[in-house]
Amino acid sequence: MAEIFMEDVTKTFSVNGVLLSVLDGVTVQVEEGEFVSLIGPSGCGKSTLFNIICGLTTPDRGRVLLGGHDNVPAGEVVSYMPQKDLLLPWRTVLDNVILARRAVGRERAAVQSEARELMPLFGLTGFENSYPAELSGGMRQRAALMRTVLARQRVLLLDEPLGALDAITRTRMQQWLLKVWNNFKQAVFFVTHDIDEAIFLSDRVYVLTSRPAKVCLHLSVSLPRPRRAKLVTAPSFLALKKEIMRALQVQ
Amino acid sequence: MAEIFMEDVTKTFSVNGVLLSVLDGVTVQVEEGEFVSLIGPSGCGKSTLFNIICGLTTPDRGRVLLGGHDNVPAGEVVSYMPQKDLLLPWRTVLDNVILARRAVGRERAAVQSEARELMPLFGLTGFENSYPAELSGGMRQRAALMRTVLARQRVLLLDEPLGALDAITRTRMQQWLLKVWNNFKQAVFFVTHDIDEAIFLSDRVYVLTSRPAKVCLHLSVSLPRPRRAKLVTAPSFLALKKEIMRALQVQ
Amino acid sequence: SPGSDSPGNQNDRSSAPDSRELQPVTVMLDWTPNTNHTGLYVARDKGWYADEGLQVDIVEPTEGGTTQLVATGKAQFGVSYQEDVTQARASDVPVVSIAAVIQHNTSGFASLKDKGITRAHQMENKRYGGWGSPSEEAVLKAVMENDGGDFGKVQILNIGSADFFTAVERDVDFAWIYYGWTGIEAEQRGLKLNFLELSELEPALDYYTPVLITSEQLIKDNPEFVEKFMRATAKGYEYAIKQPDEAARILLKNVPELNEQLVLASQRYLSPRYRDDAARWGEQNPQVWERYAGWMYQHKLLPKMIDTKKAFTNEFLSE
Amino acid sequence: MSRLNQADRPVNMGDKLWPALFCLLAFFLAWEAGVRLLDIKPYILPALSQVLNTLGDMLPLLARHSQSTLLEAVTGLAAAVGVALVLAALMDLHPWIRQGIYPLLVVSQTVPIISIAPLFIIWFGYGILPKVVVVALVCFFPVVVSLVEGMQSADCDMVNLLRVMGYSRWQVIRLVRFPAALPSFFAGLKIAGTYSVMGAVIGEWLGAVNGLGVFMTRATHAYQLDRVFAAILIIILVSLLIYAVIELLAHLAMPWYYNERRDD
Amino acid sequence: MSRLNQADRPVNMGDKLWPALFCLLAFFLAWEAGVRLLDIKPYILPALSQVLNTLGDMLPLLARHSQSTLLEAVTGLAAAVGVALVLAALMDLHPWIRQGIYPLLVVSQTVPIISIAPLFIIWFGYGILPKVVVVALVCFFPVVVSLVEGMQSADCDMVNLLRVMGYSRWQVIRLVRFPAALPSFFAGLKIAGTYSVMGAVIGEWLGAVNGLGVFMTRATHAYQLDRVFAAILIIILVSLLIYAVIELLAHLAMPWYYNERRDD
Ligand SMILES: Nc1ncnc2c1ncn2[C@@H]1O[C@H](COP(=O)(O)OP(=O)(O)OP(=O)(O)O)[C@@H](O)[C@H]1O
Ligand SMILES: Nc1ncnc2c1ncn2[C@@H]1O[C@H](COP(=O)(O)OP(=O)(O)OP(=O)(O)O)[C@@H](O)[C@H]1O
Ligand SMILES: [Mg+2]
Ligand SMILES: [Mg+2]
Repeated sequence: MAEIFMEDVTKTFSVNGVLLSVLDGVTVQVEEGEFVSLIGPSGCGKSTLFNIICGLTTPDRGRVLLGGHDNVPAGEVVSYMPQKDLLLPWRTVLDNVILARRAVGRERAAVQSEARELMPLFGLTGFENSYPAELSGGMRQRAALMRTVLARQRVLLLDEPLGALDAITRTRMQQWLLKVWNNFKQAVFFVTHDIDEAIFLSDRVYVLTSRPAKVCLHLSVSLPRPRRAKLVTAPSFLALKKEIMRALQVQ
Repeated sequence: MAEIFMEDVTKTFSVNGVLLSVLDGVTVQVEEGEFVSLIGPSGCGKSTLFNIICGLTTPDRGRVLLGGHDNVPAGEVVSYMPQKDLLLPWRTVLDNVILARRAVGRERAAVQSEARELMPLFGLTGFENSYPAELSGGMRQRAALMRTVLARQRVLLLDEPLGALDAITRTRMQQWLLKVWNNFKQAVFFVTHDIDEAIFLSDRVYVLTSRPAKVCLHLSVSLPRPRRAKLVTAPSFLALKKEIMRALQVQ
Repeated sequence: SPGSDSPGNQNDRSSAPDSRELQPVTVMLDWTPNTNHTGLYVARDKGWYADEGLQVDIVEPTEGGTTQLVATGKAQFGVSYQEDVTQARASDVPVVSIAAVIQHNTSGFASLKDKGITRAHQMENKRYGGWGSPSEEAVLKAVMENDGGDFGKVQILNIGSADFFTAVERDVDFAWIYYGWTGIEAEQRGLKLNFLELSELEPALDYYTPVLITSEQLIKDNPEFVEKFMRATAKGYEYAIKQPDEAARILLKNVPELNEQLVLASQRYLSPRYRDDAARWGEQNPQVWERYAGWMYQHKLLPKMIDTKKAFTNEFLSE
Repeated sequence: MSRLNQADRPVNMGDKLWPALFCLLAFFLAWEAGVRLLDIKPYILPALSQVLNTLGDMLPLLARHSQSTLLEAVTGLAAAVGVALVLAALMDLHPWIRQGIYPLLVVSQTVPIISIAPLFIIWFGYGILPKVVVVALVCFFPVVVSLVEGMQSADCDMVNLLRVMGYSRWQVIRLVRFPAALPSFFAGLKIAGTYSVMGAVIGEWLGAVNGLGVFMTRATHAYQLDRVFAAILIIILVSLLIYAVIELLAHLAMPWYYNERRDD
Repeated sequence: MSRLNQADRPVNMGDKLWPALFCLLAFFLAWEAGVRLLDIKPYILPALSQVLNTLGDMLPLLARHSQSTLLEAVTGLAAAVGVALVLAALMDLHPWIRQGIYPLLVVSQTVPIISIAPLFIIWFGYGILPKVVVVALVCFFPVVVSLVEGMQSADCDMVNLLRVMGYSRWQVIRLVRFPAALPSFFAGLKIAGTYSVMGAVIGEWLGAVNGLGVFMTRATHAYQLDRVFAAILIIILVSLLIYAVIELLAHLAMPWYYNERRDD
């Protein structure tokens, strides 16, 4: 049974009376423990798709099943990391990362000690009591990811988690992300603009067209894991990259 | 004679009494009509280097020659496009792009008609009288670049001009940038974090270490021009990419 | 006739009185224009100031600023009252009273009939609404003790800018009013008041209020000017004494914001009281000045005793 | 890319007037009904209908007084802007000057104007000047604060860029710092404009011949509260008029600030 | 990543006090010298030295009056905050409510308080209440504006995120909207605090038994301008005291806002 199953999802916004067709019959699914990427041009509707999964937006048409069920509160199945890091500036890093876990009513002290243990993995040791404003961009992203992972839901929805980082930091963070994923075994649904990143991380990649978004390519990435950075120059990698570039018409 | 020649440039900032060594003996040069990229981790000192060329920061040590001369006003040799687009929000696109040219005292009407003719090349036709806030991110970058190009100086200093764009738009803009460069034949000194971008655009690439920045690799890119997007999957391209990745230690 | 020597001048004259020859004068009132000021408005309206070569501006005052402003010459004349002039002179503010607008003190303590304050000692255990004058407490003390009352049992409240009627609406039992204005308004409203006139409670308190003042400097430098002003002003008040209704209408014409009924009734009350028992309007009796200043000094309201002869003068009154 | 300075945008009063008009109507109804039902005496709180009646009757007189007050308010506002420009330019010169002057300006706002009223007359006489000074005193503070903050909000890098292009120091002030300060300046000016009429009325209360302040004092002392309230309505209207004019000027001066972002 | 809300940060009065003290000293010197050289009469403008002398002499009396005034100012400020919280919460419920109330609040600021003073007395008597009301009227506007703007500045996406996590509507208000409004709230409170003492003095001027306003009225009527100015100095000091306390509270309530960004 798929963790996330969306069928024929369609959404049109109306802005000041003007209709804006954003999603046009999108069908995607994410299986247990799988890493799936979604790639598409800016403004095509990727964040809207995530909002639909989370129940923040209702689709005009189509079906959304979470863990095989209709109508479950999204928060019980998915853990969402939006495009911005959205750390609460008035809470310390420690209090931020336990936010999702506290929502389900866990005891504070227990959650805190659990978070403390994971600080090294997320490279935040020593910053437990710092406020977000005191962190670098990369550290903020790691804290936001930690908050998402710590929710311990079956699926992580990551909306361009590395988008704000420079290319070099980003490459390092990709490898680290795979390590974290390996550790927690949650399914990941991952939005990105970056072709290399999508292939490097994923088991499968969906490519969307520009607005209104349709799935124009669905690709399995059968590259072996664990993956190292130099994989991006491997011929098998490049074949996939060419295919995606063609689908996105950037040649 | 090199358009830009910097030798052994060293710079240390003092922030609240704490010394921050940023540049440590950097030597680079840009020849006439050449496209040269500078790649380095975030915060290593790339913008500082550009500021030194522009005369906004004075180096602690080292020599800077513009057009072979010491002590010429930077504005007479280089045209600078900073990391942010810095369009004046209160001026229309047309009035923004002629800003640099007007500084040297050209007549307004003449400069405006010159700019109007170039609008199609920069994809801004129909937006001459729009304000920057009405433009998309990509259009703003193109307008900022147009302002820089229109200054008609012998060297363009471009500080991450495509950094704010998503990966797909960015790939398209790279090709377009090469077209513009081909049109105007000015030398370009280009800062980026993106290895693909640096190789794809340049004749030569300087790779900097993290702070304090030193040149750790100097690479000639002898790939044939004109270059197409699919070049990034060519073996000769990948060889260069691996070399830079090794220098940046992201493997 | 004067000014007929040049044809240009004549032209001007035919269209309007030649204002260029008129000397500007500023009179600063003590309060909003009211029937105390009728004479000033009449004199201006009838052109009697212009006849003396004066162009008079009547300005409404700053809170407590009139005396200082007259002393510094920012206004040539002002409306004040004897207590204020005495205080001012004791603080070396060089102003001089040049006319008593009303011969006897028409102010006193007013309260609603049902409070039952018909004698001064009944003010005990009542709440008094004051306005921040330094002498209030002494006056209350004196009049109560004259009547065998205990001043210590009065609660004093500063009612600031609020008027008598709003004040007595809930928090105040009695207040100090001018009968000629507030008392008349109460009559108009059909409100029954007990009114204890100050002059009857304590003879020393039958002082002049209001008075016209000017500065020592002006009297020294230009007595003719003061004389001209006073000649016209006296004419104005004489007219108001003889023709209360006409005078009231002139006031209303100049200050249309006022309440017509109130002004008419007030004027009828006040007109006979301007001159009252005096030989001429404006007359000031040295005894009144001496008596009141002495009283104030006794009650420690003055830092030093003043020379009352310098505080007022009758020399600018006509005849 | 988000709208420039979006966070700074003042709440736009002209956006949707209906809810405000509705609330206003409700308030008026409550007033009228309250006075009638509770049988409140007219010298304590006159009914709205009575106030409007009086307003109609007194319109010519009120119009005359309003003219003086409006003149004082506008002149005072202009003076405030002038003073604010000079002060802001001074404070922009060096952080030390700003740190020296700014706290004193804040402190000056704590002094109740009424307590130094006689000084004003002595210094400035009875003409329009003391009222203009009071209006300027009430109004210059929001303008100067918004100007200083607006000029500080100018992007340093923008300034640097134009310097590299070869523009002179003064050209850069004209091209960058001044326009960058405009949105904030107009926000401050709107606040100042709202207070300017009240300032003029207080100024008139210090001593005057004409004006709504004089009208109100006289009406108060003649126990005619309906006239006082009629004057208050006029004060509100005149204030709104000034506000609207400033809003219009802002739109004319900063089309770039009000234009909507178009999608490409 | 730049400092959160950097543009909103109020100019910090405590940052560098030396330039301000220097300017203050210069002002005091000019005052003293001006009075002496121009031979200004003490009933027009007393010399600073005389004012300080009087201040020393009258200190016990002034202290007593200040107590009442301070009490009124602080109570009024607290009332203003209470009213502002309620109004801001109301306006946060629905944009229509905001659009309905907000313009009326702006309009209410144009009404000169002194002209409706009699109503105050009738409604609230002469106790501490009318002063508290005047202070609250003067102070609630900046607080409510800053609160509304602060709550609006809360990131919608942050709210959504917490909703998805499973937090309830009220928990989200407590966790996000309220803390997000704090910096703006304190900025408004500082402005309000600066005006609160002046408000109390105006309130006392409407009628009172005790307080700096009463002291000043009495001194004015007795031509003791040195006492008036001594009272003004006290008003300034008390205002600064309130400002400092608010600044302190802000630091305690928002450590995250004042902490400096560390480099990683
Ligand atoms: N609530 C909304 N109301 C109206 N239009 C909306 C709304 N949300 C999104 N849109 C519009 O829908 C389109 C798709 O937005 P969305 O944020 O899903 O794109 P995206 O693929 O996530 O883009 P990016 O890669 O830039 O994040 C955009 O044009 C956006 O303006
Ligand atoms: N004027 C200055 N004073 C003090 N420190 C500075 C100054 N300018 C830059 N720095 C510091 O110098 C370092 C290098 O800054 P610079 O902007 O040159 O980096 P960069 O390579 O351009 O980074 P990025 O890729 O993020 O743009 C940073 O740590 C920065 O904080
Ligand atoms: Mg998105
Ligand atoms: Mg940089």
